[in-house]
Amino acid sequence: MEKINEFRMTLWARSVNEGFCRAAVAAFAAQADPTAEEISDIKTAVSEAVTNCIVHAYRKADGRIYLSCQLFRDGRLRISVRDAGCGIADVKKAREPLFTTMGGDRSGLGFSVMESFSDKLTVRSRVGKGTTVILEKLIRGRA
Amino acid sequence: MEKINEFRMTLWARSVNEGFCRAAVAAFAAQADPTAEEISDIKTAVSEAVTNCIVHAYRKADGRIYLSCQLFRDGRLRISVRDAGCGIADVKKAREPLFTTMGGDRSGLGFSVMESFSDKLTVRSRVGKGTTVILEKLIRGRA
Amino acid sequence: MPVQLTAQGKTLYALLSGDIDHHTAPALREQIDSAVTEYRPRLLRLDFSLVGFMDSSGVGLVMGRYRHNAAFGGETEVCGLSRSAERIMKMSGLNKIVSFRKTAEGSEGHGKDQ
Amino acid sequence: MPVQLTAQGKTLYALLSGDIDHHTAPALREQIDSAVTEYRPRLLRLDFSLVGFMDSSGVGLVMGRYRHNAAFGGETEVCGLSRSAERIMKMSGLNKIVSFRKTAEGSEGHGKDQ
Ligand SMILES: Nc1ncnc2c1ncn2[C@@H]1O[C@H](COP(=O)(O)OP(=O)(O)O)[C@@H](O)[C@H]1O
Ligand SMILES: Nc1ncnc2c1ncn2[C@@H]1O[C@H](COP(=O)(O)OP(=O)(O)O)[C@@H](O)[C@H]1O
Repeated sequence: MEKINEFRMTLWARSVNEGFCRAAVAAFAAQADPTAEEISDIKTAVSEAVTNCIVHAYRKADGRIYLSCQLFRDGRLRISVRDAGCGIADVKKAREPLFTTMGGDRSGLGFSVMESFSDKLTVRSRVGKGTTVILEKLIRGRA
Repeated sequence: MEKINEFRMTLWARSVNEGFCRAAVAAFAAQADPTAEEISDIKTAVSEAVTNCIVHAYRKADGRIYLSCQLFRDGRLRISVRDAGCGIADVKKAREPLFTTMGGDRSGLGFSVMESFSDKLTVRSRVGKGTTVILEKLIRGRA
Repeated sequence: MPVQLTAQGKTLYALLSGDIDHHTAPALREQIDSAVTEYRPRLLRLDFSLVGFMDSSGVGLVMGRYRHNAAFGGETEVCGLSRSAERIMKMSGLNKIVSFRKTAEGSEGHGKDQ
Repeated sequence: MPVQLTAQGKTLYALLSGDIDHHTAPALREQIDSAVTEYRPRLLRLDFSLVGFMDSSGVGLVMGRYRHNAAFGGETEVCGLSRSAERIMKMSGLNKIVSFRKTAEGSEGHGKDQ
């Protein structure tokens, strides 16, 4: 399927950028004329993926988030959120609902929310190398 | 002055991305709590710079826009809009109000607007290599 | 709908909305020009009250509509500009050939028919 | 102001607004907890009606407030969730320990004092 638009972004892994990433992806998705619900779903999934880079991948250290978006002719939006952080040893376990290595205010629902608010979630990770989360969402739109 | 946040973005030089770039920069600037007028000024200047990449740098050909933003502790926002397009032979002449090589619907006011809506405008260009426009704006904010 | 066109007597009223930039201007241009060609108004009033954003593409849009309408003998008037849009329009000198009003029902009295 | 706190009798009412995420949650948490510590309400009502966005950080926020308030013997209630926020809350099973209402003045009748 033909790609009709794309952007790639590198940004600092700081919590203030959680809202920025959501807004950037939402502004990019706008060209496909999404419904309010589709935009809200996309923002939710992106927020979880980006937050994980900040909270888990780099902990308190400085790091970069690599965010890219591709829009295809059929309305499919592909969002990639990558970090070069600590990586995940057991991705299957990490994806289980309520599983968290963090306790405190983390609910362990990040991956479950990404899965539930997108059409497809792919997670690739290598310990010590980093993690790539790919979210796909079909924008049916208002038309 | 200490840099407190930054992003770098590569995107396609297509007119649909004019609005996207404005929205992305506005969302980034939001962390400095700008006034509505400051945000509107920033969007206006960015829109002119990005449009020039699409209209002049690459004409109808495909190309990439390189957009980056840095925010400094004192509220200064530095926006760089770069293309790898045709370049500008005479930057001084190009910056004159109402000068345009395009006629039609272009007014020749792009650089004048960038200058008037930002605090500082820097233009570097090399024929056949491309153009970099740097916009600086101090966000005094609502505080 | 980025422009709503209403003909009233000899006046054609164009209520623009949304963002005006190089991406959105062509569709606005075409819609306004085809209405002008059809109605040949004595006055074309471009109302920017609902425009959320405008860059220098707005200058080309107004200038082009002024010319197209003038070719049929009509006058063009602009109203409802934001402070920022007015600043851009004034940089172009457009205000010397097109009259600017505060609002559609403005009391500034530049127009002939109010 | 992302949270507006009002004490009324034995009820502490927290009207949240804006975006709730990992970045904004800590300030909300602190403000609500310090009000709870001060007023020791019998009921803490978290109203999400004005929240524009919420991700799974909202679960931790509610869960933590439920625990903190329970430590003083108070109950916690949530209202005004968007469809999406409610979906997230339910994924956590929070609805089994905290009562969810449609609106602040809702007629679902889960609460004791209405
Ligand atoms: N980008 C990442 N880098 C390293 N570890 C991660 C990353 N994303 C998720 N994890 C691991 O997967 C676990 C589950 O993640 P998630 O479902 O988002 O829940 P939560 O963020 O609430 O812990 C995390 O606790 C963490 O151990
Ligand atoms: N990124 C660019 N690449 C190549 N040429 C450019 C670029 N930006 C501006 N120019 C040149 O400078 C001229 C003046 O630009 P500007 O003031 O923005 O007015 P306009 O875009 O209305 O022509 C343009 O007509 C063009 O010749």
